[in-house]
Amino acid sequence: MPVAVPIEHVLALAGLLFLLGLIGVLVRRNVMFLLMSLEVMMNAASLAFVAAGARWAAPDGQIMFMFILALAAAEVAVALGIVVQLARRFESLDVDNADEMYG
Amino acid sequence: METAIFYIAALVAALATLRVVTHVNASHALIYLVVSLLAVAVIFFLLGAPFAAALEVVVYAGAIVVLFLFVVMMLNLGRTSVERERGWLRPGMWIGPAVLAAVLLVSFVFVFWGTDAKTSGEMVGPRAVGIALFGPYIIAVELAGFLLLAALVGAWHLGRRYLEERRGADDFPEEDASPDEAAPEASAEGNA
Amino acid sequence: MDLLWLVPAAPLVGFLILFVLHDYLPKVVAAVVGAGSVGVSALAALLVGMDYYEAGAEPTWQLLWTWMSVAGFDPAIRLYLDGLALAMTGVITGVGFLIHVYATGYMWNDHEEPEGYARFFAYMNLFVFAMLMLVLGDNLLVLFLGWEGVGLCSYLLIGFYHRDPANGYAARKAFVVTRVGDTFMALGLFLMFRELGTIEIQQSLTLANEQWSGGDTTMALIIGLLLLGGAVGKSAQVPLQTWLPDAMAGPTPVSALIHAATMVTAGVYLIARMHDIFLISPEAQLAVAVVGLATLFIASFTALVQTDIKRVLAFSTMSQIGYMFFALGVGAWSAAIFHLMTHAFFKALLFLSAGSVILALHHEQDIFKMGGLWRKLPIPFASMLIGSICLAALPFTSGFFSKDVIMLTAFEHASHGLVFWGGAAIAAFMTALYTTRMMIIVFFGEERSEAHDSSRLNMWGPLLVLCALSLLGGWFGFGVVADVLPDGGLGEFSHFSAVALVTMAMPFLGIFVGWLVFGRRVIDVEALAASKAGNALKRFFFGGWGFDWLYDNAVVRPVMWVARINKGDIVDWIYRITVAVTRGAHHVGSLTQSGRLRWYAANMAFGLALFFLIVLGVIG
Amino acid sequence: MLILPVAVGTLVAALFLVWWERRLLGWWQDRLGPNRVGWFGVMQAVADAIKLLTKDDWVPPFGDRAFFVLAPAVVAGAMLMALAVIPFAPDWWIVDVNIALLWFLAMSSLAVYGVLLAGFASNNKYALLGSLRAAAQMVTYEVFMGLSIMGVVIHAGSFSLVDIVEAQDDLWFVVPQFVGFLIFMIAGLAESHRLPFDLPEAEHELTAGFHTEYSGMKFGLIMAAEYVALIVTSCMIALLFFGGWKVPAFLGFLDFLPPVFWFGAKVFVFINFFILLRAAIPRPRYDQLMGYGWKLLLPLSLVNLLVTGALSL
Repeated sequence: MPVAVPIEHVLALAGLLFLLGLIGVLVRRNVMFLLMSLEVMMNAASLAFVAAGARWAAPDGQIMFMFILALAAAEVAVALGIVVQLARRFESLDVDNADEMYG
Repeated sequence: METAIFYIAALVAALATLRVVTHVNASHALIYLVVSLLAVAVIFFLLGAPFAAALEVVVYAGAIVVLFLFVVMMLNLGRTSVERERGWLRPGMWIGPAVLAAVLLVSFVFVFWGTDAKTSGEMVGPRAVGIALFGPYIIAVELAGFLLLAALVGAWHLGRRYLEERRGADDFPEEDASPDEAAPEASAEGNA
Repeated sequence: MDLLWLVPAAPLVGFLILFVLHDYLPKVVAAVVGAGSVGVSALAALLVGMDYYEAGAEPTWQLLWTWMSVAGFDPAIRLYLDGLALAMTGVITGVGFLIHVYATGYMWNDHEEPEGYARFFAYMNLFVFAMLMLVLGDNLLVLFLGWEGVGLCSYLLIGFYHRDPANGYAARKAFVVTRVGDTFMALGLFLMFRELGTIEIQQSLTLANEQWSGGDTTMALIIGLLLLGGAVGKSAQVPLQTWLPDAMAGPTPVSALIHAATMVTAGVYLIARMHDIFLISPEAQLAVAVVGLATLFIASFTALVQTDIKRVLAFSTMSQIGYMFFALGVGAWSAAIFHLMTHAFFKALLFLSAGSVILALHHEQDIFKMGGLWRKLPIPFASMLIGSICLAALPFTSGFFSKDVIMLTAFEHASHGLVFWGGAAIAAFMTALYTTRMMIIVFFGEERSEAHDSSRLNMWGPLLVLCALSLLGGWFGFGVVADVLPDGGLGEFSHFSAVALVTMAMPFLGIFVGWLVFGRRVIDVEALAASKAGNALKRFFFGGWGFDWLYDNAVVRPVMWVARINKGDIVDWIYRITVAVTRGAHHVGSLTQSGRLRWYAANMAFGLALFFLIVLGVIG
Repeated sequence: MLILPVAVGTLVAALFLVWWERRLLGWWQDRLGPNRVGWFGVMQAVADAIKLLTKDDWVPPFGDRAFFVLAPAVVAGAMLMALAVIPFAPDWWIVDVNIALLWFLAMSSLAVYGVLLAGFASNNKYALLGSLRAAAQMVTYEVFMGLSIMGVVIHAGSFSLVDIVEAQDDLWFVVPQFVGFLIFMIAGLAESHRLPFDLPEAEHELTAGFHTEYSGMKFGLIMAAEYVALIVTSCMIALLFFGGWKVPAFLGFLDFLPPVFWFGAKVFVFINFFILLRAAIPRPRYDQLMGYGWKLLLPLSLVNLLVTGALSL
């Protein structure tokens, strides 16, 4: 069932997804979308890892994917807590409201 | 046939992701994100990583994005937020990041294009992953456990009510925590 | 023999339990754990000792585990048992157990530190553990670990009543002064390791004999003197003796265990353990004898004028350890260890009886506020009397056996026999004199205070056992230590000679003079002390021959002065400049910190793009 | 190519389960239940189906139309997809993948979306609350569900359901994995949000929870999905813990009956058991449900997993 596809196609897809996520991070002001874009980027990174693992038929790519998964879970747990606090404190989800910690 | 499925899934993933980034309605964007994740799961499966594919669905789509949706529903981002989102997204804003991303993508693809390498087309099942995970990567597993514990504690702390109450008290939240102010409150509660 | 590990392990477990749970343990449990762990240890030591002699008194090792292994340097945590270690272990666990039992009663209603019952026993157990590691360790590293461990416990227990800053000061003083000695010792150990390439004690001694014996003994002399420095610090000998009297700030069982019976004799143990070094270098050995004799002398005079009962005993301890050093110095190795043992018995007895007296008088320690107590406190009086006659070395008490051997060996010393013997004899006279003075002032004469003897079985029981040991220890004790160390020819002084007679007469003379002066008041001591010369002499003696004054002026004040004028800390300026520069740079850098997340992300992406383009050669 | 028979068969079975459940409940609660249409009221199910099909299919104008339509399809689709990996008898399965168990978990976690979207799209506070509850409840119990079956995976050494059934030749896994079985059953109940864990639709608190605004065939799909979930859960219990299609040892003399009969019999027993639970146990409070999960089931399933792992080393 697994297929042999050119690795550069998979990597190009990973790069495309990653950069779409990056555009999202740079453009969106809503913190929810920011986090979604981050998820997209992490997902793209794990795709690259899995592709690399599949290139050598090694489990390491999947293992890195699982660590990214754990990272994403941890990140989301904390980040969503912050989002809720942000929404309560500023009554808005604009991430630029939270720029008090400059300099 | 399977190769075709790969390219279809790739197309779906790319388009769905594009909609995630550009959509103004948070819940719709999330469903697109789920679609994107499912497409990536299909790609994982086709690359010979069934365990990763399953985890992608179970954990990513089934738990992490559900949390997103949960928060979106809790904050009730309805029509007003869609309007506000439209106001925040001026078309001109897309130009700079898009150019930047294009430069990155081009240089990125330029680096590895034409390597002629193919994925192995072999299945690496859960057993192999498990053995590697609890063999050479055991330290990383422990560290991931610590990370999750830290996230648990952090999320618990952030979710507590008092952070919100401090906001309401006055504009200088750090003074609120001083014990001499906390004491009368406690006694008032005791009287009540 | 397999039980050897249990000897140090039991107090360690006791310590851990008490230390971790000290707030949650009821007093009874703390007492049972605290004294019981040492009891288990003593029992194990007894069994180990019996095995040891059944197996033919051969030194044995027990490997617990390898401490670390770095580039061929792999010190092990390994226990080594020979006669010397066994004698020390017996003293530590046996006397230690009795003192622990006593302490369960002594500390019960402690009004100064009512919350500290479990903490007290935790420290005591830790001390016993560290001391056992010190004597059982087979390499210098473990020995040093135990050495510093007992120092730490000593510090903690001297400052046990930490609410009074004076006690904290005493603890600090003890810590710092012994640290001076420890530095010498550490240097000595380093030097040994460098010269001999091993840290295992037995191996290093063998190597030392091979390398230096008969040849150039300079290195042995240097190492010997450095080790002596360490021993002097720990055992409160001249010139590092000033901490011991102040150490009496701790609870009385602490004084009995640490500052009389065990820790302060660690120096004696160290020199005995390293005796090969001193045999190679006679100069170093002579230095040991001189230090011992000087301490013996100074301390016994000082003890004569003290007014605090515990300080009298402290100076007496100092002088008795001086005896041991002196014995080591004149080559009476076994006698030194023998005296260590008997001294542990009777000095622990003295301290514990003094503790009972103090407790009965509600923590009154001034002997001139006591008096006529023999009727009211019969048990402390009897036990203190027994301790005193042992201390004064009346014939057939334990002190007599050990001290006699030392003095007769000294007389036969090759070069300075007469001087050594004479000095020691005078000190023996002084010992009897100050002991008599103390006994008479404390227990006879008119009553000056109210006393309530409230001691229970767990307090007078140990006293009773120690009485028996003090009286009878001399009869069997020598057999325990006789073959430990190579001196040969001990016990051959049985021939009756004038020297032996004079030696034996000295304590009687001292007691008689003491009785005349303090009992019958043939000489008016007060008047003598009030006279100008007498007063000066008294103050000189009272202050411990001016050592404290000397150190105060020579070390403490200059250091304080330097510290005061260097309040701003000149060296710190370098770091302050660094800080200022960093801070300025930070201010510049912080201008880029807008606090806007997307701004940072954009910068990152921009940098990444720039980097890619440069790597690919598109720009730059 | 069993896809069509299985899908249709399951939906029909779900339809008749509605009638069966009502009959059973009636019997247990000392009342009659549906008994008018057809023999013993069998045709009541058909009548209900006709009613649902012909009813006005109303979409609330204030809600999110796309999601409102999508939600029932997701709920039912996910459950039907889960059926794909279930082996009914030797060689009677739609597909046997080596991660069948994970597929089941994946599908049950996707089913959350249906409930969430249904509640969210209705734009109604009862529906919203119901779907919030559903999301938390299902995400929570998914954890224990996954953990509880890992013991079985350790015993069988495979994620394939066929392998797992084959591994139960000597001993049903319910014996060594009794704790796992209990946890899986409770978690399965919560996952299919049936009584007593039907807090997302608790009718006396939230009207009808996440499907308050639904009617017609969309409601029918949601209902059907619930019964399909019940069937799937019972199938999984039979497969994972009770030897699938294998003949019970104490009924060895009956082994001339086909394997699919035994599978069906076991599934039927569990379905009846779940219906009995509905009749027997009251609904807990929401915080009780969550606390019960995190404070009791999570440690229990972790201990079970640890012990199983340690014993099988």
